[in-house]
Amino acid sequence: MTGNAEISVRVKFFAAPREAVGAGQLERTVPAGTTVEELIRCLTEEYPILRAYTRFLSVAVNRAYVGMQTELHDGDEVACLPPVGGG
Amino acid sequence: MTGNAEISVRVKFFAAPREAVGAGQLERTVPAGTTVEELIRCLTEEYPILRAYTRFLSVAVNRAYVGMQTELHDGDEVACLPPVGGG
Amino acid sequence: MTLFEITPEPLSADAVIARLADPANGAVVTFVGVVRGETDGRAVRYLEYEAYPEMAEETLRQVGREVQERWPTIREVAIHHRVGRLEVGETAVVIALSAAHRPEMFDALHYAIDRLKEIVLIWKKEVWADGIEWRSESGSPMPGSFPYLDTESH
Amino acid sequence: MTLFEITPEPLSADAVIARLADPANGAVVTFVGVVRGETDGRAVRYLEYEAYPEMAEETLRQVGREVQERWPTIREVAIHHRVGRLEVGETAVVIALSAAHRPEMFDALHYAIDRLKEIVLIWKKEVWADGIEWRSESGSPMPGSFPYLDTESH
Repeated sequence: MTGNAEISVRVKFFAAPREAVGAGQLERTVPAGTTVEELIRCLTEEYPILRAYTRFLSVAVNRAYVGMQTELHDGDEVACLPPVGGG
Repeated sequence: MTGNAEISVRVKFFAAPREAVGAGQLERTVPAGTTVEELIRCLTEEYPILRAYTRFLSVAVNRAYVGMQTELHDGDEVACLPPVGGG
Repeated sequence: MTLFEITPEPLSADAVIARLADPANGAVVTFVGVVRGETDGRAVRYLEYEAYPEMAEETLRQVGREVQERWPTIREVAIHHRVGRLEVGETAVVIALSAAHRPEMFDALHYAIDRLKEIVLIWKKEVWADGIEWRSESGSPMPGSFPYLDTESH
Repeated sequence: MTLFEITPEPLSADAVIARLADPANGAVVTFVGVVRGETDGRAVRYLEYEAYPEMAEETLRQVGREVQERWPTIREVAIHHRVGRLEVGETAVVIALSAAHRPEMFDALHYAIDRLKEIVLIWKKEVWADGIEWRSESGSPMPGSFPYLDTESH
């Protein structure tokens, strides 16, 4: 992480984790260079109930699936995606 | 065939043979004991154009498929059925 | 609520599906046969379908019975076939099957349309720009029926 | 003419089929998913479907692309999925495939609904008489996605 620069990201929740968090979308300011994994860990400290869901979540950044070590950038849309159930 | 007793049958045509005969339904009086095969032969003499179709026809009497040697009875509905083409 | 019907009226997939209405049935598959604009490379102007309605509706029911004998998980079958003059793009047939779960429905639907084309007492006249023809699915004798009459060989 | 759509409005098989309108397409198969009155023996009161619409419509398109890559004779694919509260008997999803001829359509339709349930970003909450549950088709991790996060193991 690069220190003092900060970025703003939008975090989206759906289905059970959305209800657990109590919001479909959060705005968070984090240090530049924060990874998906670090963001999720911060959110889990803020919302301990999320811990029940994190092992089931995939993450998409700007509507594309990404790995846990992906670095976030200013303005990113980070979607926390539980297993799907359409049809 | 038993001779003087006569029966009346209704003959139905569909699709190409209906157009060839020019009618969807005919009433014919034939000797009691006439078979399907004999009826069709009579009709073919009356409508020579039917000859082009007879080898493709199945016959149903009173809405059930029957064999060529089936004897007809008064009031029977005899349907001349070309190969089907639904769907 | 007629599950099996020969009708001169336009067909609707929604209407046929509605005949199946049963909340236990979670999945419905349908086959919709539409009049194509060409056959064997020739432009079709329109089609005329003709039926032997009393026997045709009974053979539609037979298709339904056969499907349910082969795939007992199929809950309901409905088949509507239109007759009369049909323009290109209009629907000639709708088959709908319902089941609580999906696995076998697709095979059952495939069977239903194949069998309909084989045994249901409906005939189709194709009217092209340059001619007409009564068409059968196979061009070959009707499966399952007795040997065809041949007055010339007697 | 939107072939792939996530919508809160009631669905119609006829409307989805109409999106495919092309006289060259003689056959259409559809899958219609209806809200069932029970799941695992428990009475369902209603369902709530929730989507990530922008990504869900893209994954619907992906399902369509996959179908056409695997079965090149499939001419068109349309998929509409409803979201929001759905009562028992209402339609949640309609998939329609068209082709000039029939042979491969049934496998393609089967593939499309299975794949939709695997990858499309839609979630379903079942509301029973005695409880609720967010359900996924498999209960297992989403195929094709990266290993799930597990903050407890780090």
